[in-house]
Amino acid sequence: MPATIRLQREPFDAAAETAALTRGRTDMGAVVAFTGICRGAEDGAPIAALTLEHYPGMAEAEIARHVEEAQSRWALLGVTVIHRFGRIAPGEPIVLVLAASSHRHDAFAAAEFLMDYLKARAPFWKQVEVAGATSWVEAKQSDDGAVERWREPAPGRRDAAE
Amino acid sequence: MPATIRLQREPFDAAAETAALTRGRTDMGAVVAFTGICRGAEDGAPIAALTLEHYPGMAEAEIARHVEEAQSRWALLGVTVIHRFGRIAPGEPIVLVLAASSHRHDAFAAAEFLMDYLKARAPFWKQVEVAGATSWVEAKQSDDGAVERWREPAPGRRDAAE
Amino acid sequence: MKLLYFAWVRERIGKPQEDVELPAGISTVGDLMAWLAKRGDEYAHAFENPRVIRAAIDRTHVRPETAIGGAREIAFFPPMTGG
Amino acid sequence: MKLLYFAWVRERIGKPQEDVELPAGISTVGDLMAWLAKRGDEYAHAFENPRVIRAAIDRTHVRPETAIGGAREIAFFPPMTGG
Repeated sequence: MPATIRLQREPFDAAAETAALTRGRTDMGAVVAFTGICRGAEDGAPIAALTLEHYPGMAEAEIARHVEEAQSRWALLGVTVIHRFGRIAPGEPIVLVLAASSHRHDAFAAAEFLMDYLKARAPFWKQVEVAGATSWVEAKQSDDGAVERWREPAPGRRDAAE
Repeated sequence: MPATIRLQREPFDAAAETAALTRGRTDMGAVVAFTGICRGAEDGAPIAALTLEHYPGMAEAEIARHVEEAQSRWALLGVTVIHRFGRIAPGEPIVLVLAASSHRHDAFAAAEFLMDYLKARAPFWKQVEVAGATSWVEAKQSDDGAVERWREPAPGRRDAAE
Repeated sequence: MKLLYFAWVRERIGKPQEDVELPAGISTVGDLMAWLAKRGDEYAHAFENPRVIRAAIDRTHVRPETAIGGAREIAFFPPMTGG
Repeated sequence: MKLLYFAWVRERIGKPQEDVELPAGISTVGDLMAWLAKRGDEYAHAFENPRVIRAAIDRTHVRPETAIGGAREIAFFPPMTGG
């Protein structure tokens, strides 16, 4: 299965990445693309920018391990994960997850699994600039909950497979 | 909430539709794009093309009703649904669902809900050309199961909201 | 009343739509299917297994037991296969 | 042994990495955190609430009770906030 994993400072082009993943393939009946975007406000306060720090080496390895886990759990034909680091302005993309499969449920489940994983377990840390002050974004308990639910087959989704 | 619903014979440009949905918005932290593509083979037999028939008027109205339902169930900031009809060759896109939200779980859930709905309840019918013969694609019981699971809040997803 | 047919229901009946005058005694969608099935071989073929036929009244899905009431447009079609 | 610090752990300690010689008696990640916390105010601040600190040995997440063994690189950081 083609798997592309990239950490980069530069913005990415989701359309070009999707084209690269699907070009010449007629077996990919379903492609799910998730784009995470820097919001312009947090709890009502305007955000000037996010700055993402990461653990080089570990981040790539951990993402690759979870792409492999996704591949073992669902019938995937291709996956792309691109995660930016450095300073990111509101409206700019932060993360892209593409999952291609023959059938929609596998593509949806794999993309959501990878995003839940990236939010709670991938070694990235967000710093937010609000009103001239920077602070570290606190991890959300709900993100831990979201990633924990993948430890067992989620009820209501595996049995709905096509 | 901006909602675009279009039935058309022509291919669509998922990237242009995504740009149109998100342009100038800094509140959309999560955009899920689902693209359904005509596969080149069905159960191992090569497909020459699909032809989609629809019920004009009802299809638009039913999709609009389900977009409204999605909007009432999840915190959505924008939805686009484009469904093609007519003859579609392998590798060509059939359907696009875009769901934008502040948070990823709402965008994922709404996109999957709309796709499950389109598969099993929207008035479209697929005819497939295999080896010179055309036949109507049979509805799958699993698609009925997939749409039924949305009648109750799906366990393990609402409580994982950010 | 306007009747619409889609997919293989349309192919078997041989036309996409028609206007019909319903006789007395037809009150539900199921009654209408039973009456249509007796209009000729092509209709009998289309409605040979009424349980697989889906119906819509004025562009809303309905069940066989739904009353026709003041319907303007009734459609019959196989289970949907969109997406 | 190479130690790495990220995000506010890095900021509080004031450096992104360092090489240390571990004294005898430090067998787990938790032992190491307790020892580091005594190296000065900046370390005490970074490790004041060890339960919120995450650790990785040779780029794999580990728990405080994990044995350090032959680790080459140990990293300490706050809960992750990627995606």
